[in-house]
Amino acid sequence: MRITVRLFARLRDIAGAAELRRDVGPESTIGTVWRQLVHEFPDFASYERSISSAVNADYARMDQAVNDGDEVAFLPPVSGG
Amino acid sequence: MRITVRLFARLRDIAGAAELRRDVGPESTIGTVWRQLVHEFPDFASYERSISSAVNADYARMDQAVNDGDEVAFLPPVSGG
Amino acid sequence: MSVPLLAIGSAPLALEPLIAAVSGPTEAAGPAPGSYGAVAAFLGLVRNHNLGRAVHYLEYEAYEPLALRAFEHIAAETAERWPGVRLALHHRVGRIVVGQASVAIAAASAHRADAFSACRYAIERVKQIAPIWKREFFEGGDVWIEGATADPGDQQARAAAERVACA
Amino acid sequence: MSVPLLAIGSAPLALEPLIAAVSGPTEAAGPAPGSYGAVAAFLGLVRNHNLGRAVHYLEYEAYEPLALRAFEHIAAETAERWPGVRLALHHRVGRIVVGQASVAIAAASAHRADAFSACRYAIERVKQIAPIWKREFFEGGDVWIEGATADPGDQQARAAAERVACA
Repeated sequence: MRITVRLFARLRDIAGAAELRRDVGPESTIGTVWRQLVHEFPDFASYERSISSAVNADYARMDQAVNDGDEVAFLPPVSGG
Repeated sequence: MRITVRLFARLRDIAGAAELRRDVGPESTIGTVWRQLVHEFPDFASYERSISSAVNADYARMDQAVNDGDEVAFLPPVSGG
Repeated sequence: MSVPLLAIGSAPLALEPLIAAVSGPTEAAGPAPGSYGAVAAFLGLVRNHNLGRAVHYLEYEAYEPLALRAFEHIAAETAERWPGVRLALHHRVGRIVVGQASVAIAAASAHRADAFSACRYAIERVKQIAPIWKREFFEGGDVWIEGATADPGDQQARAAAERVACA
Repeated sequence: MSVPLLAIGSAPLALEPLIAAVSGPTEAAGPAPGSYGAVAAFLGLVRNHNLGRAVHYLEYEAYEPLALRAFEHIAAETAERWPGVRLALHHRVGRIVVGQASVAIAAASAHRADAFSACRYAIERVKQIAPIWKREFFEGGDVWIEGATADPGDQQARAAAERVACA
């Protein structure tokens, strides 16, 4: 199945893109998608313990399943305010 | 000597005037002036423990001496804000 | 358009001019423009109810020269306790109807903790020591509201204000 | 002129519209006009220095739909913790120069304690969970600022925000 990945701030800089389309296997979770991206962009690895995520613009945990067509976002530590 | 007394809020209502001229004896303190006013306006007595005072638009304690021409103000409990 | 940091008068209050006054460019002796990262502000509004009474309006009166001294006193206390904070404090007098502001305060600081604390401290101290009185005109009558005995030297009151300011 | 209570966008921020939004007449379901006695407000400004660096400007980016959800989440938490408080929260994105505001918050309440606490709580929570990032452009370079791991379910973070809010 095919998903959209949204990347922000330094993750976007590392990947060189704000949005990616990626194919993922059945029964994938957000964590699966993340590990696939770490493989593709080794510099993502330093965010292993500080990343958070969202699916379809709602907060989600890394063990949440993803579905075809989902928008999966990875959020480096935030600095609003 | 002659002083000006400034009264505010309910003290002003009780006395029926915002400003009074009064003669006081030599070596009078603010407390002397106050007791003279309590004699004149018995309803002032209920403010005995809650009154504060000022001389010439600066905070002052009741034992402070007053001088000829001073403006002595009596402040009932405040309620600004 | 520039407003004084400390003022008392009968004109309606707005917060923007106070915010500009505390966070904008300062006099030569002050910090450089842009050194403040936070402004905390407060507006006290006339409520339509108090102690179960339906309030029509309030009338504030002040001993104005002493009230300005009280504000200076409060600004000095604030500067002593939170160095680097700039405070603006305006109080309105006269008739103030429901929904309108009686007091406006703004505190600018490098960081938000000090801005919040200084702003809160200032309103507590206004209520403790400023020679200002409100008369409440409610459904069926009117009454002078009497709060705190004004004593700027009362260290217990000052400590209570600092506690409430979460300092 | 009426503004939404919660918003994110690139226009300059001002506090007056937020104050009007929280303290003015409410929808049918809300409290009657005039039931608020206090508004506490906050402006976050871009500082000219950070960590010893001379800052030129900041660029904020946000995951906007999730940021709005985060603001709704913060408003709901605030309403749960301080019933009767009405909160407005606007965040700016894009380039923001020194002295301008990146975030504006207003909280109206019957009494000042709740207004101050809710306002302070809201800015703490924005910094903890809103999907917003700032890139600092300083003398000699630029850097993404990375703060807190965004987790709205982290009860320790929430408790820390309540503590700081002096609740």
